[in-house]
Amino acid sequence: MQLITTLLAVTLSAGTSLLYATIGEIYTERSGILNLGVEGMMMMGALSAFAVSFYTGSLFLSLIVAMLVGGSLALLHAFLSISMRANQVVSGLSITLFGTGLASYLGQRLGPESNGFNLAGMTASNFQKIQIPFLGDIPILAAFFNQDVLTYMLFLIVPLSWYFMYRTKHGLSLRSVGENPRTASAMGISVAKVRYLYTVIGGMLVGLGGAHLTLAYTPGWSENVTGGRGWIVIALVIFAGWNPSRAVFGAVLFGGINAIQFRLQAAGTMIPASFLNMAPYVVTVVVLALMTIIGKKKKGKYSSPSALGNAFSIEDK
Amino acid sequence: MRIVLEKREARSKTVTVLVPIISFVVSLMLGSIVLGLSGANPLSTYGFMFKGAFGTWIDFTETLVKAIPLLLTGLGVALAFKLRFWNIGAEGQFIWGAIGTSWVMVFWNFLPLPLLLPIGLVMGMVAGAMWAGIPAILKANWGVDETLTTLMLNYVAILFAEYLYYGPWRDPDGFGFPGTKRFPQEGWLPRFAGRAHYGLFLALAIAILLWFLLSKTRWGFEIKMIGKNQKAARCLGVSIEKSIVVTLLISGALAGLAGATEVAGISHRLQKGIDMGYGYTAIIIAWMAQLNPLACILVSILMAGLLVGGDQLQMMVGLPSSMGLVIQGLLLFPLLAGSVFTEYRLKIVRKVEA
Amino acid sequence: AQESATEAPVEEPYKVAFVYIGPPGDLGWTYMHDVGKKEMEAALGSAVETTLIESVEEGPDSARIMGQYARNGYDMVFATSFGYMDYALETAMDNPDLLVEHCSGYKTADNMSTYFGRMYQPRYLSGIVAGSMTETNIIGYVAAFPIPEVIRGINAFTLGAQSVNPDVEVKVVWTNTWYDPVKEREAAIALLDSGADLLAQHQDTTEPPKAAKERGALSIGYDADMGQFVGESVLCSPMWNWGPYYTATVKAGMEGTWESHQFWGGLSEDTVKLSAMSALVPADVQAKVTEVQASIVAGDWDVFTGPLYDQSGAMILADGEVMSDGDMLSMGFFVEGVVGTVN
Amino acid sequence: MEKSSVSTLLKMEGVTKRFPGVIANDRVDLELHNGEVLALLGENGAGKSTLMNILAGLYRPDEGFITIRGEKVSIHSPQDSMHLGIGMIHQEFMLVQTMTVAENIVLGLQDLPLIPPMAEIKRKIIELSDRYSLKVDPDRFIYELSVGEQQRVEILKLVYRGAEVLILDEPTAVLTPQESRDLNGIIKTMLSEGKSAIFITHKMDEVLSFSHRVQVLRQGKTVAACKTEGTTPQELANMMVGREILFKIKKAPYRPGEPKLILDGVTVEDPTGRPVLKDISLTIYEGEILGIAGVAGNGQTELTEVITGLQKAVSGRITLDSQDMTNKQPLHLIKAGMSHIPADRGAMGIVGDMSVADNLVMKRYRSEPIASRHGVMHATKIFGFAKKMISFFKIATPKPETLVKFLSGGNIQKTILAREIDSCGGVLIAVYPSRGLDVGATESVRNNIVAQRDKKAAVLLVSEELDELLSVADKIGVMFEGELMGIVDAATTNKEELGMMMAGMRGGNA
Ligand SMILES: Nc1ncnc2c1ncn2[C@@H]1O[C@H](COP(=O)(O)OP(=O)(O)OP(=O)(O)O)[C@@H](O)[C@H]1O
Ligand SMILES: Nc1ncnc2c1ncn2[C@@H]1O[C@H](COP(=O)(O)OP(=O)(O)OP(=O)(O)O)[C@@H](O)[C@H]1O
Ligand SMILES: [Mg+2]
Ligand SMILES: [Mg+2]
Repeated sequence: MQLITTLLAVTLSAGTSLLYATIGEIYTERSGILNLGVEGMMMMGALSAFAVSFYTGSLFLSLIVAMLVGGSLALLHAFLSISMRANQVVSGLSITLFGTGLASYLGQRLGPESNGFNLAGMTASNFQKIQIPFLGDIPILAAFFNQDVLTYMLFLIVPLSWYFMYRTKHGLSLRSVGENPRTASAMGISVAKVRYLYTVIGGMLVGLGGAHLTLAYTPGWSENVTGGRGWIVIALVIFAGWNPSRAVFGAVLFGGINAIQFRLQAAGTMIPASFLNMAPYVVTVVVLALMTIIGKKKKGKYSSPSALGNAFSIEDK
Repeated sequence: MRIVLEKREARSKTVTVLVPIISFVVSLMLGSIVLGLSGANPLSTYGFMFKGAFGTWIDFTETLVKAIPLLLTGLGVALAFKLRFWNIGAEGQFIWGAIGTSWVMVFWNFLPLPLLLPIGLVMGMVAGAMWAGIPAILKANWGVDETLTTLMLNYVAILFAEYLYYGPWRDPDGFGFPGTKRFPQEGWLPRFAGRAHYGLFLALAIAILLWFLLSKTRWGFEIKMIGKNQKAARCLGVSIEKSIVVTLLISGALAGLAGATEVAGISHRLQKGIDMGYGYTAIIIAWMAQLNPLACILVSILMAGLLVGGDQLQMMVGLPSSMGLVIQGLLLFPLLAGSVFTEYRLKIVRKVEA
Repeated sequence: AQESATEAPVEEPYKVAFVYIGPPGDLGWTYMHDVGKKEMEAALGSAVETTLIESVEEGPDSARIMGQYARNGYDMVFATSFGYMDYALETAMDNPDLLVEHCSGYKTADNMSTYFGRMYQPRYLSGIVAGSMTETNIIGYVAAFPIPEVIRGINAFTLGAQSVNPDVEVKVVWTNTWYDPVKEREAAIALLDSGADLLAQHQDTTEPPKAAKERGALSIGYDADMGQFVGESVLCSPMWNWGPYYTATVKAGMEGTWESHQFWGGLSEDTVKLSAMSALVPADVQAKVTEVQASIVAGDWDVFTGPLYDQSGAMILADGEVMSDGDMLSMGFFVEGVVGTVN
Repeated sequence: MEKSSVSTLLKMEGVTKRFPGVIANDRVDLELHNGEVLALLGENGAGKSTLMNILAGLYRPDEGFITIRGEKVSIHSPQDSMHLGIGMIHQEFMLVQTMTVAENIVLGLQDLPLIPPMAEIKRKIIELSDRYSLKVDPDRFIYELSVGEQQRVEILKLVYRGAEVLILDEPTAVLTPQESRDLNGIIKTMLSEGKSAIFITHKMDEVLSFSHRVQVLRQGKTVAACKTEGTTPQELANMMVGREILFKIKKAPYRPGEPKLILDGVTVEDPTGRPVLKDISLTIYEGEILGIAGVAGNGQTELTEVITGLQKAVSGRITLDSQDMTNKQPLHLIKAGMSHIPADRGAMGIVGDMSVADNLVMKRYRSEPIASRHGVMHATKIFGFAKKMISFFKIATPKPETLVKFLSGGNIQKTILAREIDSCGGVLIAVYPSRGLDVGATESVRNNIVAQRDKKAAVLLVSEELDELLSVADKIGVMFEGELMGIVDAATTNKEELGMMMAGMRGGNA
């Protein structure tokens, strides 16, 4: 029981930044835009949030800035792929190059003079874990109610995102644009507007995901803090079948396996560590494969938005 | 009044040539701003970058050294993308290629030495193909999303290679250092200038062959059909499952060959640091080349030049390595934005009209 | 620097390049090399001109970069990671005028030397601290890759801890990365969850000490004095101290006295050291550490002296037997008391 | 229905629209009066859909302007068009497959509250569907619906939005005769409520039965505009095509040869294991056209797909030229001489992003002379072949290199037909081959099919138009709920008998 509770607690806090970014990318991809710039946007979100917290001490402001920064990079991607009809894959990869590079560069320039202008190694105010009275004491549940504010916010963001996508007018437009832009356009929805909007919103959430890393999970700026997690996010979006509620399952599975494998190592298992370190990736592939094979009959529900990655113009047919 | 994009009647030749040039100039200007802000002299920086990549013959051979794996993985990725199979896994296939070749080189001591190289390279291709075969079969038979599987299998490949060279394949005479034994000299891919090895000509030949196959043969025609409308292709008698698997085996084999030439030509052993993200750069290369194998040649040489020249930012200008990434991104943005003008033109529409 | 140039038209400065595996901002391995480089610059002044390149993969690229330095007229290159070894040798062969200094390898040439530090010595000292201060007798060790250097460190650390606390158990978790803040933290938390109340590490970020601190646990740093960044919960850190070696080596190069060598400096050469200890460490423990340190420096005793048993209980060294440098350099087993596998 | 005072509701003047390589509309004028139905006629590719898409705000004209009730309006987007009370049913369905009927109906509505009150919306949909007798379940997903049901959703979308001007672009092209009749009834109801409509169709009876005026386009230009009264189908057809249309099939006498294609007790199941084709046995002889009648969704698609190797039979046997062909790969059947004109032409018949020329060789690229023995394809041979086919089958395309997706629906069908007829080696499976074709093209399709039969091919013709079956087929089988109700002689049967069988009564020699 205790073990499950700690595992869950660890997994939830490890999964928070992944989930923010995954939900963000789901918004973006639902509109038909594939943004492979997650890694770069996350990194910039992480850096800017920390820098602002370091200089102002305001966590709120840090989050706002992380969202603005993530959103701006996403806006660049939106401009290239929507207005300029550029290849979305390359545009996203370029955002990643640019974002990771710029974040690491600024990390070495924005710091205080006393530290050689380096931000690494500095401390700033950050989010602490807050235990919710009573709920935080019940086994299992304790895992959910012993987290930081950003994780608590997810308890709202996930269901709201699901509700937004499947139950509201804007969700309807969003899904239709990613699924069949021609129809959406004929029904009077501005495809470009919707795509711009959700690409930017997606970028903002990705920025928050980055912020969680430097303000809560591994407080402080360090080079390469995201360490390729942006790519895991891309995989989790697919795993989630573009559904925010299933994203939780993906993030928990991925993070959970990782937590378990480290614990197995600590317990002195004989399995080589390389294999244990592979486990999260292998399990994700196997689970996705099984879900696909078994779930074959449920047509279309968890498949990618049909128009994902394609530029749209009504006269293109 | 507003500005809209209007499709051109036909791709204009002059525009196709002019657009990349203008985009490139814009890229350089953007880069200048950033370089200037970080205290470097943009002009001399660009000079250093160019000289570093193309300035002397020996520098150029280093660019070629880098272009070989980029070209081979780029071709592999482009081939898979033609089929609309989103193979993000060239990195993992590359690593398996290196593993396969190393296996032959280190452990197949029963082979006559002259056979070491050819069989080693073939085994690298087989290993890469095998690694691409997993997602291909999952996709062909059950429709399992290949973006996820190929991406995740990259991590598995990297960790597996580490397991080998930190574990059972570790050189017993290497003082415990990670890495296999050095390959016998007979297994090395010969070099023709500096470190540039004959893998280059292999890669070039494959690019030309692939171009021919894709644009002139039944096989290429079928790949195009499947890529553009899978259902119709099936109706017309094309076996989708078989094509996906066969094509992906080839795609994986090309990435595998990249890994094979890298260990046989450059590192001469399996060790850390041979996987440098070529599999991801390959995606950029494939798209910049619009999936055309011949264009891949040029693009991968330019890309290699950019990477090699990028190091000059650190070596000659004293900027941190991260600036190299920033400049790469900045170079790509205008090129991306410009590509639209080869097919579209700007048109100014006045509101009054219906 | 400019003054001297105008006053005395001396010959060209001696040009030295550093090739780093990571960014100097990592606060770890590369950071300490960079500190050493700066010390050397301060010591030698305008007589040297230095440059650096960061984040160079331990692959084919490193040979190109070292080769380019040679062509650009550099006199000496420091290649600061073991994976550069073959490429460094290749560069040395191709460029006889270049002096190549490779960190942590074993291959040398007429113009190529290796240098490294006996980090196991301060690790043993930190083990004494850890063994004295753990209450659960479980110590977590976050480790990067199973190479002799890391294994040697774990063993030395464990021996140190056992020397004051025979019941101590050291649990090892491999992360398969030298540098990944998030992963290192997750490994650290797993260790804390499995009962460890003190963490040590062979990783290049400050995440394990930070994670330990958040859980109210203690830690031992590495690379740099991590207490500086994290606080008192970091009891001490085995540290690199490259300054003296870099200064001496470059000087030898300038004066033409450089000769090919294999340098493995320990506490006595000041290549490695133990940071100042945190106020949490009781005086008697500090005294014990000082005492052992003195005997190592004096050359009376070294860490891997028998009797020594491996994990399975098999005897490695008989009582009083001292391990050779060669065996230490290729160490591939865990000593008794370590929980974990060596691959 | 005649109005005494004619007031102009909508006017298009000098509208020109160019696409790369074609002028789809060339200075077209069009006028719609209050409360009238204007039939817009023209050959495939004449520019009808383009002109209407301009009204609907999908395309912007290059020249010309639009006035509504005498006021100049600018239609920049579908939104503008809707505000002006224009609603359009597009030629291809404008439905999001993965959303429900109700969601599709309210999609994009401006005054929809943030959280659409789905219960209320569904009630309103059910109310409307009762009023116009358009039966659909608002909770179903579009991909679960038959084509006819999807068309009903399109109409519900229109009425839900309360459009005043209805544009109907071939709404009945994909419907069964029964569905078409229902639909036409619905449209009449709507018109009786004072709406006006522009109606595009290739079916002359529909033109005559409820349009007031007709306007004919040819190659983007208006060639005629007149009152419907007083014209004949013959005249209209001639105006469209610019030549005499016979409405008559030239057909040699029925002289069947050897049995060619034999199905023996073939059963097919859907993925859930429900049988969708039950124990079908039939024989097609050389030189015979077997027509298959039946309401869509009764197993016709499965029947043709099991024959062409696209679906697996769970039991039974299929033989072609007395060789076992059960569950063989499509390629095997193609090599044995089978041609297939599929029902869903966009999805299965063509590769839209490849050129007309490429699409034309998609059956011939495997062998000489298009490809050499070693698999190398000859570009010049492809072009030569394509040019021949384009002129022979009168495919209207700017160039052979034009992407097929840019052709009009009718010309896409001609491209498929050309390829399949040309490569036919004894068996032709044609599913709704004249759907959406203009009268001229329909005539040529039918003649081509008959010509294959006259050349001793065995032809399976699935159609919903009894007239087509009666005039083209030699024998007619009727499908109902996956079973064959019987096979009757086309020469002796009549629509009543067929109608009874389509409703599930056995007949003929079943
Ligand atoms: N085939 C489909 N395509 C698109 N949307 C669908 C499809 N099937 C269901 N939906 C929508 O998806 C929403 C979510 O469905 P459902 O409630 O089954 O998923 P969930 O509960 O979020 O996820 P899970 O079932 O994995 O827990 C539903 O509200 C429905 O509108
Ligand atoms: N988006 C487009 N891009 C390029 N060409 C187009 C496009 N849409 C239509 N065309 C061309 O414009 C012409 C008119 O096409 P349109 O679809 O309006 O014909 P139509 O009269 O509706 O024919 P049908 O009866 O077959 O539906 C055709 O030549 C077609 O190829
Ligand atoms: Mg559910
Ligand atoms: Mg039309």
